[in-house]
Amino acid sequence: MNLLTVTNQTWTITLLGWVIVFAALLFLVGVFLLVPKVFTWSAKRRLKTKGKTQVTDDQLAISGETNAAIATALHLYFSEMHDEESAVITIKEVRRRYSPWNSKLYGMNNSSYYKLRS
Amino acid sequence: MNLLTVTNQTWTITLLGWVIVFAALLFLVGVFLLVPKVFTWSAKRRLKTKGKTQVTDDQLAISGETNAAIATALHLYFSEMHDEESAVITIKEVRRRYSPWNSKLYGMNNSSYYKLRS
Amino acid sequence: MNLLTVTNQTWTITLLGWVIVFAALLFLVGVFLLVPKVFTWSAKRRLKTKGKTQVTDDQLAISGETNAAIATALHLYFSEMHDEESAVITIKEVRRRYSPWNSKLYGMNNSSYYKLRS
Amino acid sequence: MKKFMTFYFVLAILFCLQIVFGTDISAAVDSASGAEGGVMHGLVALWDFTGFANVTLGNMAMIAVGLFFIFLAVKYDYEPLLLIPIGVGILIGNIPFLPGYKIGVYEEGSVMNYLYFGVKQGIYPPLIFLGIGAMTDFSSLISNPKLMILGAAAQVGIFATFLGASALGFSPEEAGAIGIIGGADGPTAIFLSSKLAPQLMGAIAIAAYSYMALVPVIQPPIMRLLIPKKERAIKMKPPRAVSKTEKILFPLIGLLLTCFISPSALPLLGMLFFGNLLKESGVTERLADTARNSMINIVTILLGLTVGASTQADVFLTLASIKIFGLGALSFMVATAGGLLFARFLNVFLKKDNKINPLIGAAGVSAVPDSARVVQNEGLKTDPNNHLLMHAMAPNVSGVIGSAVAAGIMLSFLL
Amino acid sequence: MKKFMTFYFVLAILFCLQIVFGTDISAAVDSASGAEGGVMHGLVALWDFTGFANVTLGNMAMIAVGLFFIFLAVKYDYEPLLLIPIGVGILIGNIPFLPGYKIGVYEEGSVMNYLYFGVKQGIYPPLIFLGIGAMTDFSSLISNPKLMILGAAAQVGIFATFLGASALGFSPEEAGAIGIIGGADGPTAIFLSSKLAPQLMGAIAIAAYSYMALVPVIQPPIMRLLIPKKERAIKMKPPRAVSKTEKILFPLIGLLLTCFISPSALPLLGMLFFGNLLKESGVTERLADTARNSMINIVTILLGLTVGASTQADVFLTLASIKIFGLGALSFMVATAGGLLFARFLNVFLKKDNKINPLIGAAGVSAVPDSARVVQNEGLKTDPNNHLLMHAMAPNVSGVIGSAVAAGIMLSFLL
Amino acid sequence: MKKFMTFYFVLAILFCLQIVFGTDISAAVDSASGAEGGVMHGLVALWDFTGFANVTLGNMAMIAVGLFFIFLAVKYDYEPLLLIPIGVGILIGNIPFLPGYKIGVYEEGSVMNYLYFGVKQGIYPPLIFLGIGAMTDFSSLISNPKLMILGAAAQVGIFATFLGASALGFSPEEAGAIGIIGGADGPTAIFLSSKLAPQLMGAIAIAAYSYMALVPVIQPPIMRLLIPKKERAIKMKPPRAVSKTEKILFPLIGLLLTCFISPSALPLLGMLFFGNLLKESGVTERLADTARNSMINIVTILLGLTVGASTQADVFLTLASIKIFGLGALSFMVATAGGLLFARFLNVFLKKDNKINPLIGAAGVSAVPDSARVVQNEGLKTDPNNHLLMHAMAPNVSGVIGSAVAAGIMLSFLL
Ligand code: NA
Ligand code: NA
Ligand code: NA
Repeated sequence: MNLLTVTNQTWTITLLGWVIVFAALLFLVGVFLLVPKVFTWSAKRRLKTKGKTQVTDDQLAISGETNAAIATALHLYFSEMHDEESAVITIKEVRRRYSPWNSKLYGMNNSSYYKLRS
Repeated sequence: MNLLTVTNQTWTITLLGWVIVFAALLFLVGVFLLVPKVFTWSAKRRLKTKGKTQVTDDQLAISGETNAAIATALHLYFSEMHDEESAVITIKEVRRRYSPWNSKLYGMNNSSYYKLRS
Repeated sequence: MNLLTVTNQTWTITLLGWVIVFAALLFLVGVFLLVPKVFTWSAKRRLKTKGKTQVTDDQLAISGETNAAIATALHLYFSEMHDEESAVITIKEVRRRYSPWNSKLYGMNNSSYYKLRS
Repeated sequence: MKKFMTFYFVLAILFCLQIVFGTDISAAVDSASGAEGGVMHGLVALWDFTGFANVTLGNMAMIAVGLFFIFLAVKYDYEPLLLIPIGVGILIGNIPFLPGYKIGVYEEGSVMNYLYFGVKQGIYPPLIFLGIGAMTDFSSLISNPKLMILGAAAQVGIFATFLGASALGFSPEEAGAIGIIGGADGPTAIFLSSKLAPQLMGAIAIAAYSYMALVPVIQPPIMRLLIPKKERAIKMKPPRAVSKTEKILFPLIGLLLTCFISPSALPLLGMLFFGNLLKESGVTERLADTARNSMINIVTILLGLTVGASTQADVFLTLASIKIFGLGALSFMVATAGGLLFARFLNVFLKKDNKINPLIGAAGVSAVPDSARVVQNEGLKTDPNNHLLMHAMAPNVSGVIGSAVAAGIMLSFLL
Repeated sequence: MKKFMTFYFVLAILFCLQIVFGTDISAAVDSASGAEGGVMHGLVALWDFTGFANVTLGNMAMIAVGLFFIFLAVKYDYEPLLLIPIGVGILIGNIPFLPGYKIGVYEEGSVMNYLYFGVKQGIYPPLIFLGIGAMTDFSSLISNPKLMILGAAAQVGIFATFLGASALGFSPEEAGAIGIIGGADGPTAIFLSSKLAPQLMGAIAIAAYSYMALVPVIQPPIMRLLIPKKERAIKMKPPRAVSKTEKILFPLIGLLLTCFISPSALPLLGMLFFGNLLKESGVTERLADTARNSMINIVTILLGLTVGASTQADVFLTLASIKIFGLGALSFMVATAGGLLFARFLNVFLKKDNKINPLIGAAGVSAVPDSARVVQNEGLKTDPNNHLLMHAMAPNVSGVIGSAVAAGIMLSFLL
Repeated sequence: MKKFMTFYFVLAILFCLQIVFGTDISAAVDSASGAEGGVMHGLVALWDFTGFANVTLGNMAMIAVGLFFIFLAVKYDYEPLLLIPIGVGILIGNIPFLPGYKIGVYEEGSVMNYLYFGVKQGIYPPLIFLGIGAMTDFSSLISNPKLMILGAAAQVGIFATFLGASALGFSPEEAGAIGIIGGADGPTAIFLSSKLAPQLMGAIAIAAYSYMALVPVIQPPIMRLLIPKKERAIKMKPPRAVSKTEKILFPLIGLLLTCFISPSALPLLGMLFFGNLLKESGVTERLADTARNSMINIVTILLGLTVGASTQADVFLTLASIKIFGLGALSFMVATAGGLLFARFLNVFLKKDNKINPLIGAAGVSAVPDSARVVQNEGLKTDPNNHLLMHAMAPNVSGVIGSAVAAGIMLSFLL
């Protein structure tokens, strides 16, 4: 393996490619750094026109603590397990099996239901 | 826009087309005016052979009041809102997210379930 | 209908075909007669190495009685009927009807849910 | 932060220059850099490839339209299940690209083109109809069959638009496809236009869906104009109950009758009634459930997305499209008026206590169940105790059948 | 009301005249109206286009068959998930139309034709098998493997029918496709006939499904004839419990073994065992659930509908179809007898307390789980405490494997 | 029992002889039986057709690989939703068959070939992305946008591998396709390789998925090597809450921005953001639900199966495949290192209390959510109270966007 054998074009693609991936995501970063500022700014304006003169950023920001709580809950959720879900799957399994391709059993379900209704 | 420039054929399609749409639906109207009569007639016959001599239409028709009640319920249903459904969706959301394409998380769900069973 | 007119090739396919179907399933039979023996054997070995000297087949086999109970339950299940399921279907029916193709009704459901959350 | 904003600002200026003055950045750079080669050439090649280099005012306009559709759906909840896929489709279709790289919906071999196949060949609409059949309850129509005629009356919109489009110089096939906008039924419009005038399909579909979303805006004034207040207050008797047998017979008879009269409507009506039989038979709930949920959802996603993408600016932004939008608005109004007036006309023949409320004629345009809801609301405005929803559902669903029959007739005459 | 009836009456007479005497209404009108042109000509053109003008006695007969299928499904609950789609398909396929308008299932470019593609190329059956695999529990078979042989024995029906069909003058390919009816397995029949004898596919599929629906009628007499009452009362030991590992190994070993022996069965058996692995692995419940619900439902809808539609009278109503129906009935009987007799034969080699109840041999024809239920019922008639369902499931599911292997062998020999 | 074992033993020996010495059993039998004809010839013909006659060592090796994949999935729960379909696909693709009978995935007209169409034309990956979009929550990324850059940094793996593959003598197109393995994103790898180097698609896909399953093995040593313990203990502030409006704006802005920059990524990124809009808009829950359940499941089943089957030994077992596996391992390491080092580099510019934990850089390779979990675990090892999962999700999902953009750029340059 000799990188000297690699053509000019390959080097171009390599460098340029990575740069552009960066550029694309930097763009997104920029926009989403801007967006909340715009929101805050317009919210402030609205509040001001409604008569409030003193607005601090704290009033607008939602505490990250809630987030942290959710994150923990999610983590616990994903590492522990849902017994209810297992139960549901088990019941469904018993219920839904057997081929619809030649299924009197299925048919019976449906027909009983039908007889109950009619 | 000058309707005089429209060809003969166009006028034919226009008039004939509408007439035939009418005809098609009139056919259906006719049939479904007949169907309940046929039903009533055969039901009467059956009742008569069973010994009942006096049969009035009232005995056969189902009151429309039930219908009205259902209609109202449906209307209320569609204009009010189901909190339960929202709840269900919310729970499902939390449960089902994350890509099956590279999902240890999913896997964990499944495997725990699997371990519980085996 | 004269079986004499049937060519040699046809007879070959007929006989050979059936034989091979047998062979294929016999293979499977053989393997699945072996599999539990292998399991029992390896389980015995493991138990022995753990110090148990006396191992009977009974300790390893799971009673078929459980199976029989399940079978009966399944049979009852399929011949009786699930009122709950019918109920579920009925409710779902009321809920899910009406075209998503031009459905303000659906929309309303969704939007209320959305408004409740935001 | 500051730095970011400055950077964007410079970029934006460069970008506007290119659009407004047609300056070709890549050419400029190219000649400037000359023989420097390598990275600079690569950059230029790549710039030529980006959307920034190929964007046109048309693309920008269409992207704005797409965003507007999404805005309507999210903010005002106008037909979100349609407008969001279509809106995103418009964005995807109008992101500028160099042709030849299998990106666009019209380029053979592209992913979008494969998904578009179901639109182009008219496969998606029948599948949609299958799902609609599996979720529609035809009881109100069975219990009071004569209301079905209103669904025929409102189809005058289709034929009037056909006439108008012919007068505006469209070919008969094109006029037929444009006319179907008056049917107020998306899948039918796509199905017919894919057969008669594929080149207009995008415009016709967008027009149909736009006006369907605007039904609550278009119909009320016409209703108030054409129906005197006294008639708007007419109360109708609650419909009779419908037996299970009738419900099962309906799709079977409907299928045979309508398709014998208009065999070309078979793909649409056959599927509609098939879906309804799956629902009403009581023994195939499992299939009906899939038809009205995962199946219709999958098709809705693909259809909406690709119909939206088919509005690529270079194909879509033509004089014909503008005419189609004008004719579409007209056809919705004519259809509404047709339904309303025919309902009044029908009342002439009906006995005093059996008269229908002419408002429900407006529901004949189909646009299920929007127009039925509009009727309900107008009815409530006149008399807060007069619930017309149930009655309006009859012309509403028969409007679907009516426009599918009309589509079949158009095909018979024009294909 | 009266008026309506009179009107219909006149129409009906005109219509019957046309069918019975072959009067060509359109020609009559045409010559009569002469040069009047315009609307009259349009009307005639349209009349020519309607189903009324093109209907044949064959169409009417097939429509009656379709309605009968639907009636059976709704009223007697015979295989509704199959008979309703197929029944509606027969209606749709036999609504008469002028060719050339892309309506019929056999016309290239029509919607039905696109949906039919999955049948014609044998794509739907493997997807059905995937779903079946994901819903089938092979435990009973794993716990008592020797019962599997009964599933092989019953496949004698396939080969006997192959012989019979050859003797009746069908080509080897056609005979092979007809033979598979004896496999009592719908998807396998469609798969094989699509490859070997596409022109007979409709008749073969309809025959297979009809007789599968009639299993509760066909099998019991044969069972009573061939199995003495004493043997019918044999009680079998409850099957042993099966470990999770065995359940996971089964699809893997089954896949490798059967497909090594009969590689042409790969599309069917590969998918069947794949689906079963999705179910039994315990870690892909999500995929198994989709395979056995939305996926199989979608395919069932499309397959049933298009197979039904492929019975267009002009293609379907031939002498060959009648022969196929005769051979089909025969093959079901031979298959049942084969399973039963082999079960008795097997008992010769089994120890006293290990004997099998020969009735379960009848379940070897597959037709899951109908024939297993028939066995259960017959068993209960002899001894109300003898539950054979669980035992009968073993030959039942192995019958599916057996007929897929047989299909593979037919392909190897005849393709 | 004994008899069975003896029988198998003899068969096994015969079979081994054939493989090892290349003895042609059928030829032997053929010459031996000579003119005996009939059944013997039939048997020979059939033997030639079986897998036993056509098996190669390559097939056996690949079947072992397939079984190993399934074992990993079932036993260790490594990516079961991918490894089980792929594993079964490998089995199905390597069951030996005679060509010409429409069995193999590469034979035109076979069922597997039809299902493979979605892979070959790159249709499945965008549909997978639609489902992923509909299940991904981008909040963590919106709340702390600068972490997004880490997702760009890790894409160095792609370009380094591109360079390496070129140096190893692959053509530019092939090198591009191989490079994408470093993106650690299955659908993207399949999409790109199907366009640039279809002949290498199987190897690339298998390599990508194998290493993705091995992320918990590959990444930790590199993390410990490159990040000093002190930095591993950095605690990050909980991310701010994100408003619904921002969540709706994200897919729209993301779609427009990334696709303007890299239009070739449109099929992937367009679908990803479309799915996300369906989820976040709040008014199309119905469609989002189908997209992230039945739709993605169906596509996952078909894609996994056919990608697995595309590893037919005669196509797959080449020197190129081995090189690809080597390069793939390298690219995962380089990508991880790239993400980690860039995170440290970023910290230079950040204020004391705002520093990021460099470990989360490793999540930039995508492989959602595996690598994020690896980060979480490594974080917990250093400080049991430091939960990094939420923070790691940001580079994790931006890694998906990054590699799709990179794929688009590769297409622009090389197609
Ligand atoms: Na309409
Ligand atoms: Na069978
Ligand atoms: Na990546």
